Amino acid sequence: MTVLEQSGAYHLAPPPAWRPRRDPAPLMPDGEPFRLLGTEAELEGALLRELYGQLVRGRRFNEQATALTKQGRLAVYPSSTGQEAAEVAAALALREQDWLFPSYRDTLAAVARGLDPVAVLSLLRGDWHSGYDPRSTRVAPLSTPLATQLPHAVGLAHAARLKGDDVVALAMVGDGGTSEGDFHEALNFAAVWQAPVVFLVQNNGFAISVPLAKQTAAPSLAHKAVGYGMPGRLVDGNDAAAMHHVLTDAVERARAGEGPCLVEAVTYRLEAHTNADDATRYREAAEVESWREHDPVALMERELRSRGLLDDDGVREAGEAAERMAGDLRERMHQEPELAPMDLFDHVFARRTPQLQGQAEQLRAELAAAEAEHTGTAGGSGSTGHRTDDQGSRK
Amino acid sequence: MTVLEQSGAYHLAPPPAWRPRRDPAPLMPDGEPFRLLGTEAELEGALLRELYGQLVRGRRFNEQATALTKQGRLAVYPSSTGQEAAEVAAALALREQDWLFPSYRDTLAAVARGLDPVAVLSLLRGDWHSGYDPRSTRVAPLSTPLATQLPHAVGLAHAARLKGDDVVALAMVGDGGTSEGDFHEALNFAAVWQAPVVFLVQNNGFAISVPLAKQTAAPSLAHKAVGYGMPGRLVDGNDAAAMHHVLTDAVERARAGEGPCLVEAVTYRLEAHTNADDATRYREAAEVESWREHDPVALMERELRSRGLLDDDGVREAGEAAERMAGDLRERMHQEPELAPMDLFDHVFARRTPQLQGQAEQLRAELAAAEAEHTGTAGGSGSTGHRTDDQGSRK
Amino acid sequence: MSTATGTSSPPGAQPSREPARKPSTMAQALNRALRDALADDPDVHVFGEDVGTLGGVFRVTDGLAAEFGADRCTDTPLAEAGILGTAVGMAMYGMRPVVEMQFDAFAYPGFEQLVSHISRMRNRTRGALPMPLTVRIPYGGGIGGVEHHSDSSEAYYMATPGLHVVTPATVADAYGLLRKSIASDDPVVFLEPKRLYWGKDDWSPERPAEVPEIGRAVVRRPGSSATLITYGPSLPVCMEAAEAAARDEGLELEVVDLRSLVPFDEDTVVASVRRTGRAVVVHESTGFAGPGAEIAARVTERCFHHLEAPVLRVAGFDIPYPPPMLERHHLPDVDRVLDAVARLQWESEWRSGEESGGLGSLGGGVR
Amino acid sequence: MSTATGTSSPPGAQPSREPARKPSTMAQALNRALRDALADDPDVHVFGEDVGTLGGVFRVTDGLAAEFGADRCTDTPLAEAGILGTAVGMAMYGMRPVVEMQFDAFAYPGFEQLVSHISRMRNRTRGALPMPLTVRIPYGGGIGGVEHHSDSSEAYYMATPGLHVVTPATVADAYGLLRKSIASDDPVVFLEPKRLYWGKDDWSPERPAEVPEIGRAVVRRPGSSATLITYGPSLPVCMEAAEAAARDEGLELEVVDLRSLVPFDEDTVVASVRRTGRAVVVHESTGFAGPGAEIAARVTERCFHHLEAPVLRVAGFDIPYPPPMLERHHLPDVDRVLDAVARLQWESEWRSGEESGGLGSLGGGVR
Ligand SMILES: Cc1ncc(C[n+]2csc(CCOP(=O)(O)OP(=O)(O)O)c2C)c(N)n1
Ligand SMILES: Cc1ncc(C[n+]2csc(CCOP(=O)(O)OP(=O)(O)O)c2C)c(N)n1
Ligand SMILES: [Mg+2]
Ligand SMILES: [Mg+2]
Repeated sequence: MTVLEQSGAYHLAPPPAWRPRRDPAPLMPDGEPFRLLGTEAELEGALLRELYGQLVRGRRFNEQATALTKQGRLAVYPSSTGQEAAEVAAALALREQDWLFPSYRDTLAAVARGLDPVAVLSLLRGDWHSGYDPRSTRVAPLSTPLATQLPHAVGLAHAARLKGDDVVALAMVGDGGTSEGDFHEALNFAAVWQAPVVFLVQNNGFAISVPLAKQTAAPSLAHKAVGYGMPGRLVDGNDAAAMHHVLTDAVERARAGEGPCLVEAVTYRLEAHTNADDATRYREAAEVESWREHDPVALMERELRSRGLLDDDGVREAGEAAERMAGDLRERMHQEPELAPMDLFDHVFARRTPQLQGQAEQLRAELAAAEAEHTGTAGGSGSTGHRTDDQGSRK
Repeated sequence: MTVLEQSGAYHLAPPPAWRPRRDPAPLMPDGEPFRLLGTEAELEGALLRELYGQLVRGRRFNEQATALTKQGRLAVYPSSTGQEAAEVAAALALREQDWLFPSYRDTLAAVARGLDPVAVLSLLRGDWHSGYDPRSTRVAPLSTPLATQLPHAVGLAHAARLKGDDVVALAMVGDGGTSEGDFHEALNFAAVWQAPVVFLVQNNGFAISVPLAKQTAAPSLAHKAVGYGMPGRLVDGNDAAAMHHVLTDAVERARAGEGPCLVEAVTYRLEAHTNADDATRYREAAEVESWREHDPVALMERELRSRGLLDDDGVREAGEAAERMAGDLRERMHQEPELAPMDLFDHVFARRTPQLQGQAEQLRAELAAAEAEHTGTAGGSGSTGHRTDDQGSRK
Repeated sequence: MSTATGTSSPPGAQPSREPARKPSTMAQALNRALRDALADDPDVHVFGEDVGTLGGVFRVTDGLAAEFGADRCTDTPLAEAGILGTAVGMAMYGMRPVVEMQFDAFAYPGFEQLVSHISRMRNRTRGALPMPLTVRIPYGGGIGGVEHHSDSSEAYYMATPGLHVVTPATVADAYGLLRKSIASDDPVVFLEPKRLYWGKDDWSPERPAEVPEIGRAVVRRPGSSATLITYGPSLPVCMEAAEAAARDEGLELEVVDLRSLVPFDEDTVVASVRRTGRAVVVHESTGFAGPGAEIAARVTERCFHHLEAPVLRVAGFDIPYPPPMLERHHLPDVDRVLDAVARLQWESEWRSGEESGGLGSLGGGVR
Repeated sequence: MSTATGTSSPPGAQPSREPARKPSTMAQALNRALRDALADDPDVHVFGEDVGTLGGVFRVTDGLAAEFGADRCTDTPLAEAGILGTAVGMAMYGMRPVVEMQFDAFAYPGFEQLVSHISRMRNRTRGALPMPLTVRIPYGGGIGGVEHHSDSSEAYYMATPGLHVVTPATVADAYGLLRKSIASDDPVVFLEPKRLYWGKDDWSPERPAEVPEIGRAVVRRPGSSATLITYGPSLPVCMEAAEAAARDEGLELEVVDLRSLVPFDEDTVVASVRRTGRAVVVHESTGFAGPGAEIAARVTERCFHHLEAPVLRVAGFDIPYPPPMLERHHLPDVDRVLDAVARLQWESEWRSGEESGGLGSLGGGVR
């Protein structure tokens, strides 16, 4: 029996003998987002404290990264301020052998997973497209083309399953990304293959300027799951405990061979789309303010305090730890990255083609000539001809 | 207030004030395909008789077209034998001003709508890509790339609505086609825009050789509707009365401004995918046989007879009418189509570019030279040089 | 003065002696073109991601939704194939959709709709369903964009019969060509050079300059020594190179701005190259199988007997577009253009039967 | 005898003097290549639409699911972006996916995955995530296919840095090149000429011929008068034209089969053209911005001083692929190739300073 052999998919049979099909009821999301904070639920104190520490760090990380854009140290930063609970929970729900597939907004999830923040910021700093090794970190490159990373997660999880490896993939996408064809195809492949994948949609209310009401008419994004034959779960995305619970559940369910799952985290993007965006053009300050009252960091602090698990000292300590992380990041980001222009030719193919070899030699000669001019020595060998002073300096 | 202003789409509001969203319950398909034939339902005799006549014609049309492939008169024919009820109902559910968007398998729907069969068969005969005027017939060209016609239907219906015109678009697609990204994007646009479109999925059990169980794990294809916020309807696709009822309902609902709808017709492709396919490679004869007992033409005949609306004479008359249609088609298809090679250059753009003009002149010269050689006259002016006898005859 | 016949001033050129005009950016001129098209023709509809309330990420649609309403300038769901596919349907119903792809690489999800339908619908229906739609695509690099934000994708569209491919290089052309594109009954892929969006030029929105029909190149700078053939983002580079060559080498380079890649204005280009006998094609897109390949091949075929040297190409390297900090190494600049000009075999006339090829020594360096 | 160094017999060539081999079709050789790759490497996985139970609409995957199971040869849902996207993920996990796009035009829905990920993942990750995957695409016309079933889409893939583009023209190469493509650590777009699928050749599945690494062209027929540069479906046309030219005109045409468009074997092509001094590029794809543009431009640049006439192109017209009953008017055939050869200015040596271009009179007819 192959791993592809399905249970659950409905087989067509001739009417009038219409066979019972997969029951849609268990696939349906609840009517309200699932919550734990502020409820009577029993919660593990250690987990709550760990989540709190991560949330504080995460918030500080977002602030620091945004500050780095103002200092010209990052080309751009799409902040996840307000979404830290979902980011952190995504990282923590995975085991070491599992894979994370973040979108361009999910720097924080990668950092919370333990990756070097400087490496994770490569894309946004602009020194290279991706700065860490996906194989050793089990974090795919931050994906810029929306929803395109979702089928990658399905393929990887499927491949691991075929090899008999215990690996779950968690793939992140925004509310806007759910409108892309790739979202649809990925979820369908995952369900047909029963691949161990968890799809996490962060519904933060906007795709740049476009509000959810212009993106979908669905009862919720989680309801899309039904059409693929997988369960849909609706969660308060600002409740880190609820996020952690639902995601861990979905991941372990996938690990157990019960197939994929779609989780919608209802949250809100407190900052603009990126530092380059002006959010006042498309939304009211009052709306933003109303969400600040539901801030994921504040919610967790309140919960911990009310449960007697946190006091002012604890808050200060968490803040200081975050500050150290931020200071370290700031310092390292203020060092100029080492740039290797010849890298441009070295990874296009396993081996440079003759054409790329020629182009690499051309650039090397140009760089040598510019260097020679710069240092005042006579034009280096391999000069490629005419070069005026100010033009030379532009290379 | 613009036509784009939505009712029903859910607006994001900050938790804890989770606003009531669109209720998913009315969007859910029934557990069993809707049926009318063989039930106690009151049915209009005239409608049943009209449907019967069309079914008999449709079956005969499919047989004739398949025969034409064997005689080399059609390049290929994807038969809708077994699916005549859905094809015919799709055509009859529309009013004159409405548009039909057929797929490559839906020749019959276009013919049932009243188009000249010879014109509809152009694509499959191979004399041109499409043989009728979509504007005057309000039938879009038969679409070959799967699901790509669905967003066209949405755009057209939306445009008509913006212009204040009373137009509904009905778009047809197969079960396989629902896996394409374009299916997803089209349904989502339609729901967000509340465009007057009806999507009809003919679930005929297979996408070429791939059975439904490898295509989806959903409870039914109709369940996909929920994730877009439109109603999903499941119908016995071989019950022409049920198909006509559900489609007419969906079309009139769309016309009334209540938005799009997804209808899944559960049916079966009795023939191979096309005349070039060998269906014995991927399905059992027994399965095909079991569906023959649920043949849409036979079902309707049985119903009419049991209601006393049809006797042997009626059956014979319907058969003879179909035979006349088939004979006429056969005769006309045995005439060589008029080919106009210069058409190749005339419709690429509104005006030929200079480059196309040059290429058209080249072909004209070649054709003249070939003609001259053929008729034995000396090489025509504009001969383009070397031309051996047998090569010349190949043009 | 900017006129219809192609003397509109390129960025950095001399100010005209006409009554003073307000400096305007290319983005503003494009915005004006959309506004005027919406005002003139009720069938024009603008839609795409963030084009409504926000006015587009480059603000090219700024104010249009406010002025014409959300039905004429519409924010769509985030799905490029859906945008192009619904545009097909709207065009089928007689509308004149103008859609925006947010960035070059984000047009790829709609590639099938573009290639399999938009480019072929007229042909498929023997003219019954023309596709009078315009697909605006910001393209090219030089703006420090992260991956997928700086592609030069024009080769894909050029290789697709049935599409017109238009790209402005000046503020005046931006207005004029976009108006002509929207008015065209054929589908136009309208490529907007991102790094020229904010380039200013004297230009009057009150008396916007007309341009000739789509498909006409223009000589931006006359010259007799060699021809630089270029378009869009590389025009300023070529103009600067021509200035430098005149100043430093006494060479008079003629600069041809193609303005439209399809239709390709063979007459203007061929006339120039036949006159100068030497040519360099300059563009940002990768060289291999890029736009310059067609241009060089075609020009060579038509001008073979007039050429003193092979037509050379200065293009982006054959690599994925680099990250922001390395893009300056990739983009063709004045130096590379002048290097290529220097390789146009000025020293020696060609001799029939010569044994070793003059370029053989450059090996793979030929791009 | 078919050997690794490129003398494998093209369709219609003399039978070898080796011990008799069973005639085999290209489809059979491709099937054998897949089978041997699956047998040799457990990381090879074949998937796509109808490739399993049915064995593919062209039967290229016939029997593989039965032999290797549905996990190694898998029918997928009907979604090309999904197929390519999941292949990316499988390659990320160290597998070697071989996917089939059912027809040329049906690869377009996956264009974004191909261009934005498959071609760039290695580069993006500085080599950490190579993409050892093969995308098999049946391409080209001549089989009476209805619209969307006969595209020649190679120009799109050539213009995408990071992809290899390979296409066999003989039975032996079909096997050898597919094996090399699957074994390659880089993504290969493997273009299978549909109309050669059923072409038979002497070829032994027991001792299948090896080919050199991807990126090596081969001279299929030596000649000294002029070079025909071609690949895939146009090779038989060129071989036939060369026979006719020898028979009727006493011209000895050299025929170069490129076998891979990327990497492009400049050395082999340039050596041939420098020897013959004249060249025609022949392919089915549309001419404008087609593969021949790059080939002509590059060859001209490298061989300028050896050329007696401009490099000409014989290609499909710049139109959407015609319907079955008209395709014969579109496809380059022996006559068109010989017409182009006749235009290679045999009568006159090139004269420096000549006033009017030899091709000027052809006007727009230049393709
Ligand atoms: C295929 C594609 N189209 C367009 C874009 C441009 N773009 C970048 S982010 C964005 C909005 C994404 O919204 P959402 O998915 O909700 O994620 P969020 O930014 O809210 O995290 C858009 C349109 C893109 N990156 N990829
Ligand atoms: C985009 C695209 N991919 C692949 C194909 C090739 N193809 C033609 S029909 C078909 C199966 C379609 O199945 P389904 O949608 O169920 O329709 P049916 O043939 O059963 O009517 C396939 C794969 C195509 N036409 N378009
Ligand atoms: Mg969002
Ligand atoms: Mg089907």
